[in-house]
Amino acid sequence: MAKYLLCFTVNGEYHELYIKPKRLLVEVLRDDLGLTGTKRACNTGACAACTVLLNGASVKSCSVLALQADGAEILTVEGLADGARLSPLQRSFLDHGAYQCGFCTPGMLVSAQALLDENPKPTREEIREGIQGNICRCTGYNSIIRAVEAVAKGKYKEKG
Amino acid sequence: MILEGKFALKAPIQLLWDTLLDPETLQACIPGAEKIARFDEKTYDCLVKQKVGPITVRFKFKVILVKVQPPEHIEMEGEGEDIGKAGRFVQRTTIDLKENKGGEVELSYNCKANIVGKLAMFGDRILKAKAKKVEKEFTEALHEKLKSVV
Amino acid sequence: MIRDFVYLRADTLKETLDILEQCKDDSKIICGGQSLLILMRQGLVSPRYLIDIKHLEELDYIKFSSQEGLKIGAITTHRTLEKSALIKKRYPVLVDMEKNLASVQTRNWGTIGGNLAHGDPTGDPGPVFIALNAIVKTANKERERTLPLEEFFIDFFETALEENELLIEIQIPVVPPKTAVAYEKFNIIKNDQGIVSVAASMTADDSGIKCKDARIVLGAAAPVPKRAKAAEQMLRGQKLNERLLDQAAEKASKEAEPVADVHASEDYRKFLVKALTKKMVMRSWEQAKRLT
Amino acid sequence: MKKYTVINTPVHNIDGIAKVTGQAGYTFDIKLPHMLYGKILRSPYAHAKILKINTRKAKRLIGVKAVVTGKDTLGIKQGIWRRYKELCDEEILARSKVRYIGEPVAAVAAVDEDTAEEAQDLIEVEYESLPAVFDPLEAIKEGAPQIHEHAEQNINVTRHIEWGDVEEGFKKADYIREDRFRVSSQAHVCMETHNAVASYTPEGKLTVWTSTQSHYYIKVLLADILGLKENDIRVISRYTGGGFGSKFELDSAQFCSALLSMKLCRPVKIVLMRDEEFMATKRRTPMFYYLRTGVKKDGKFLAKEARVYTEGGAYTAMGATALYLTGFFQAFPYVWQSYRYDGYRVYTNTEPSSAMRGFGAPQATFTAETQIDLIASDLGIDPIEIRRKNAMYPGYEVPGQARIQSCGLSQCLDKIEEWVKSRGKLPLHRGIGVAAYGFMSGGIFNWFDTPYAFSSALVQVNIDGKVDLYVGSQDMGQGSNTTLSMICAEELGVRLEDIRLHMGDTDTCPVDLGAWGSRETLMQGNAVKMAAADAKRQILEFSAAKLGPNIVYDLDIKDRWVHLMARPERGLSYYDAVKETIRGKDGQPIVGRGHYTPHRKGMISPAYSFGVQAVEADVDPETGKITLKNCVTAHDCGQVINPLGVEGQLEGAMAMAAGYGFTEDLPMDEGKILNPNLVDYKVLRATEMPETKVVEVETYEPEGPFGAKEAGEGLTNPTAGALSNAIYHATGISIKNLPITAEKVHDAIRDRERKKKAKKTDRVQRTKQK
Repeated sequence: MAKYLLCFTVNGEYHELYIKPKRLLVEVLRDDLGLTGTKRACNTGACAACTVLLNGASVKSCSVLALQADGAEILTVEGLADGARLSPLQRSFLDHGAYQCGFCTPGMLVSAQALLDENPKPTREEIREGIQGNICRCTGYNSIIRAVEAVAKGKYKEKG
Repeated sequence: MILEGKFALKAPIQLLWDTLLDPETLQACIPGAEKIARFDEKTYDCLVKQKVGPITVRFKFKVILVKVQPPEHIEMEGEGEDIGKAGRFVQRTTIDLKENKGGEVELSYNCKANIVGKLAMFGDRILKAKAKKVEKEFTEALHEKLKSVV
Repeated sequence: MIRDFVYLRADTLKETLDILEQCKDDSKIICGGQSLLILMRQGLVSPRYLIDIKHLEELDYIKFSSQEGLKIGAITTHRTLEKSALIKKRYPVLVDMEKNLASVQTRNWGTIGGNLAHGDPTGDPGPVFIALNAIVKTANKERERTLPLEEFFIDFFETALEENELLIEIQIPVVPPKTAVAYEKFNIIKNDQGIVSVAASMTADDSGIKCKDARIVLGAAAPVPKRAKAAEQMLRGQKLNERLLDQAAEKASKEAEPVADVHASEDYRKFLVKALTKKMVMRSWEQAKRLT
Repeated sequence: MKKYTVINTPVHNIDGIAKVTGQAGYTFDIKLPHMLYGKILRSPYAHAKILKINTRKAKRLIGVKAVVTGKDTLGIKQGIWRRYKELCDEEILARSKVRYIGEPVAAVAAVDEDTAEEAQDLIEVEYESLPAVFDPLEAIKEGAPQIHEHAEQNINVTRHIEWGDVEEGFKKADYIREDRFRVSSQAHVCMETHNAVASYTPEGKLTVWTSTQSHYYIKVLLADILGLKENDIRVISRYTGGGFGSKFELDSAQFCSALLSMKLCRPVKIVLMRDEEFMATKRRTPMFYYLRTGVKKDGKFLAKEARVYTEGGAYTAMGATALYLTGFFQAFPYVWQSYRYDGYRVYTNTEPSSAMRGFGAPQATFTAETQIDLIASDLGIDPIEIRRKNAMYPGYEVPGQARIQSCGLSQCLDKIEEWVKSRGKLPLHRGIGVAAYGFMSGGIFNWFDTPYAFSSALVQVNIDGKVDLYVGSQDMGQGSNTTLSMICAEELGVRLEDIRLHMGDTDTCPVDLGAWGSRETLMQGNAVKMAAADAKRQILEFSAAKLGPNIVYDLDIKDRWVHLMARPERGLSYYDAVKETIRGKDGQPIVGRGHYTPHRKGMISPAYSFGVQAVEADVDPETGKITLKNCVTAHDCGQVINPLGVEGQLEGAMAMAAGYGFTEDLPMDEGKILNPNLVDYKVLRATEMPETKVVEVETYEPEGPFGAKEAGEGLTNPTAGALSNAIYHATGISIKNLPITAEKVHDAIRDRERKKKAKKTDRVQRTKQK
C-alpha cells in the first residue's frame, strides 16, 4: 500500500513523514515521533485520553486520520511546558493533586488548556462541561476542577 | 437475545410442516439468504448476508435439527461465523405447530440467538433492532409463502 | 485493525464528485470521521477507497437570508454551529442541541453533514432539523438534488444517499412566524447519546391562542428519527390544555417503536417519549405564542 | 517545635511532575529494539471442549513469528492460593476446556499489531459446545451443568462466620426484618489496560515489564507456571495506569507475552484492547444477599443472619476472599450481640469475579446500610441515632475475628449529623442518605504462602545526606510512593526532597506483597519507618560522641538538625553527622532495614478505618432520574500522612462507588457481556460528580506508622448504600437491586401509584357495597 507524505508541526517542530493512510494521528505521534505522553485507552473514541490540540482546537487523536492533520499545528502534553518551566495548568494540577495514576492526565491537561484558551474565566459548571469528554477513573474529577478553577482565578499568573 | 412470536394460517398441518422444512422455502423467506442447502437429513448449510448501514456480514452456518416430531415440533440449533470474522453466531430455535379449531394452524416460535465478536461491540441495541426486523420480514415472507401453497 | 485503503483527496467539490463516481462501488467518504473511524477500527467497515472531504472549504459555511432561510455547508463542524452568533440569535435550539452533543473534542472535529449521513437514529441533529423542516442537498457528478431530511433517513445507519452522491448542504427554509422549536434528550450521563429524544416545533396562530401547526420528532425511538404525525394532528387547530397535551404525548409514545437494550427497556423508552413530548410541546408552545 | 515536620502537610505526589509533563513512562509506552507484538485469541463460547486447534494458516502469514496454545504450556493451574492448591484452578491458556467467553485459547506474536490481529483470525479452533450455566442460583441446582470436575453443584468455596446465640437474639428481638438484595457487578476500567512486555534471553533470564499492583506476586506466579526459578525472573513496573484489584493477579498479557518470548528469545508486547479488558480481566463479584435482622424497639442491634450466594464466574481468582470479607464486613462497623453468616461462592460460565476496590465490603455495606435505614424508618428512629447506638468503639473485639484499636466512628457520626442539620429543610424530591462503613488496613491472610515478611524496606543514606528508599510496594496512582517517602523523611528527620524512592523492580526492591487490601500505608509504612529508624540510629550513635548525651535515646533528628531532645538548640548539622557516620563506618553508606508482618492481630487486619458518608440527591419523580448534589464524608484514617493524597483518594473512591450505585453494570446474555466498551459502560463524568467535602477525623492507630491507617479503598463501601438511602428518603422507595437506575426508580414509583389506586378503588367499591 502506497505511503503518503504528511507535513505538520508538532509542539513547534516541523515534521515530514511518509505514512500509510490508515494511520491515526495518535499512532503517528506516539510511534513515529515518540511522543508517548498522549495515551490511548478505549478504542471507541469515548475516553479522550488521546486529546491533543489541532490548530488550537481539542480533538481525539485516535479519531483523526493522521493525513487529515496535514499542514496543521499540533500541541501535545509534551508541548505544554517550556523546558523546566511548567505551565500554569501543570503547576495547578500538581498543587491540587489533580492526577493519580496519571494515565488520563495528558488528555485532561490538554482539554483543560483548550477550555482556558477559549474561555479564560470559566464557571465551575463550564469547567465540568469542558472536561466532560475525558474519563478519569482515579480522582473523581473534583480536584481537576479545582485546579482549572485556580488557574482561571489567576492564581498561577506568575511564571513558575 | 430472545425472539418469539406466533401467527395462524388456515391450512392442513402436514402441508405446512413440509413446506416449512423445505430449503427452498427457507431461502425464499430468510432475508438475505444466499444459500440454504440440505446437507443431510438433519443438517442445513446456510449462507446469509445481513447489512446494517455500512456494515455487511455474511454468516456461514450450519443448522442441525436436534428434535423433530412431525408435524408439530422442531428444535434446531445452529452456529457459524461471519466470513470476515466480524462475529460468531449461535442460535437455538423451537417451532411448534398446533391445530386450532376451524382448520387453522398456529405456528409459534422461540429463538434464542447470540452474537459474539467484534460485531457484538457495535451495540446491543442495533443488533436487537436488526434481529427484530429480520424476524418480522421472515415471518411475513413465510406467512405469504405458506399462504401461496395452500 | 484498520485495513489498508487508498486515500483520495481532491481540491474541489467537482473533482471530489468525479472521484466518487469512479470508485463509488467500494468507497467511503470521510469528513470528521468520528463515527466512521470507530467502525473501521473494529474491522466492520473496510472500504477500498477513502475519500477525504474534510478540507473542502467550499462546503464550510453558514449563510442566512430572510428570503431563503439558513444554509449550512456539510463540512461545518458542530462547534462552528455551536459558536455561531447568527445561529445563536436565530436558532437558539441548535446551539442548545450542539452543546449537549457528545464531547467538545468530537464537536470540534465532527461535522454536521457527517453526522446526518451516518444515519444514526440516536443522533441529535436529525430530530431538531426535521422539526425545523430541514432539507438536504446532495450532489453527484451529474446533478444536484434536494429532499426533505425526513425522507433522507431510511433505516438504521442507512440514508437516501446514492453510492455516487455526497451530502453537501443542509437548509432550513424560512421559519413561519410565531414558531418555536424545543429539543431535549434523556440521558444519565450528560452529552451522552439520548436514550430517547424529542424535538417539537409549535406554531401559534395570529392570536397566540390556538396551535396552527405542530411538528414532533422522536429520536432514538425508531430505526430513523420519526415524526409523531398522529400526535401532531391532535394538536393542530386546537387550544392547548393539559388534557390535550397528555393525550398527544400518549399518542406520540404509541407511535414510537423503540428497541430495548442495556440502557432501557421498550416500555421505559415509550414512557420517556411521552414525558419528553409533553415537555417539549409545552416549552416550544410557551415560546411560540409570545412571538410576534 | 511542631510535632511533625513532614507528615500531615499537603504535598503533591513525588511522581507528579513526570505525570503532568507526559514524561511518566508506562508499560503501554515501552518500545524495545527487535520487539514483537502479540495478540490473544479468546473463546467465543461460554462452555466448550477444545477439540482441535489448527495454527498452520496463522503461522504461514508473513510477519507472524510464533503461535502458542495450551499445548505449549506446562499445563499448570495457577492462582494466588498457593497454600490451597484446590483453589488454584486457572490455566490462563486453556488446554482442553473453556469456561467463559473471553478465556484465552491461543496467542500469536508478529512484527506488528495488525499482522498479529490478522493472524488471530487465521487460527482455527474446533470446539464442542457444552451446556452452560450463568446464574449462581441455577448453578447450584441438581442437574446443572458441572463446570469443574472437582466442584459438585458448582460450589467453589463456602464460608461461615458465627458468634453469639443468633436464635436467642431473634427471640429477644422486638422487631425482625427480612430483606433480599441483588448486588451487581462492576468493571475496574483501569485507564491503562492490562499489558506486558516480556523479554527472555538465551541466558535463561526473563524480564517482564507490566502494569501491575504487585510485581512480587507476578514474579512468583510466572515462575510457578513457566517452570522457572523465581529469581531468574525480573518484573518491572514503574508507573501503573490505575489498578483497583484486577492487577495483582497474573493475567493473560503477562503470561502469553512471557510464553511467546521464551519461544522466540525476542521481546514481545501485549496490550489488551478495551473489550478484552471488560471480558477477561475479572470484575466485582455480584451477590445474592438474604438478610434477617432482629433489633430492640429502641434500635439496639441483637441478631443478624446473612446468607449469600456469589456469582463466581469460571475460576476462583480472589473471589474466595471477597466471599469471606463480605461476611465479615456485613456486621461492620457495629456491635452485634449475635451474628451468623453463610456464604457460598458458585462457579458459573461467566467472567471470573474477583477482587475489586473494597473486596466484598461494598456489597456488604450497601445491603446492610440500606436495611438499617428501613429498620430505623419502621421503628421511627433517626438514621444517625440508630447507627450511633450500635457503633463500634475503641477496644471492641469482634468475637473470634478482630480487635478494634483506634475507632473514630462516633466522631464521624457527629460530624455528619452536623452537616445534615446544616442543610436545613430540603426541597421536594430531594433526600440525604447516610451510610457508615469501615475497612481493613492490609490483610493478614497469607494464602500466597510467602516465607518473606509481608513488607520490607531498605533505606540508604549517602554521603551528601540524600536518601535512597527502596520499597517493594506499588504506586498505581493512590500515592503510596509519596506517603512512604513522607514517612521515611519524617522518621529520619530530613525533608521530602531528600528522599529518592525506588519501586517497581523485583531486582532492586525488597519484597512487599503489593498494593491491595489497603495495605501500603500501614504495612509498607511500618517497614519504611523501621528502616528509617534503623538508619537514624546509626547516625545518632556516631553523633552521640560529639554531643555527649547520657544515652543515644536522648538524641533526635528533625529537619536536618541532629540535636538533644531536651535542648533542641544544641546539636549539629545532619550533613556533618552523615559524613562522620560514613567515615566512622569505614566508608560504608548507612543502610537501614525494616520489615513488617502482622502478628496476633486476629483473622483480618491489624487495623481498621472508619467513616460515615452522607449523599444528597435529587430524584425526578417522573422519570426516576437521579442527580447527585452533595457528598460529604467524615473519615477516620488515623493520623493523616498526606492530606492532599487522602482527599484525592476519598473523592476518587466516591466517584467509582457512585457509579456502582446508579450507572455501572455488566449485563450479560448467556455469559456474553453486553456493554464491553466505554460508550455503553457508563463511568461517571465530570458533569455527574457532585460537590464533595471531606472531614478528617483524626485518631491514633497504635499499630500504624505515626498512627496512620487505611484511606481510599474503604471509601468505595458507603456510597451505594448512602445513595440508596437518599433515594429512599426522597421518594419512600427502596431499591434492593443494584445499580439503582432511573428506570428501576421510575418503575417502583409507578408500581406504588398503581397499588395506591387499586387500594382506593377497592375501598370505594367496598364502601359502595356497604
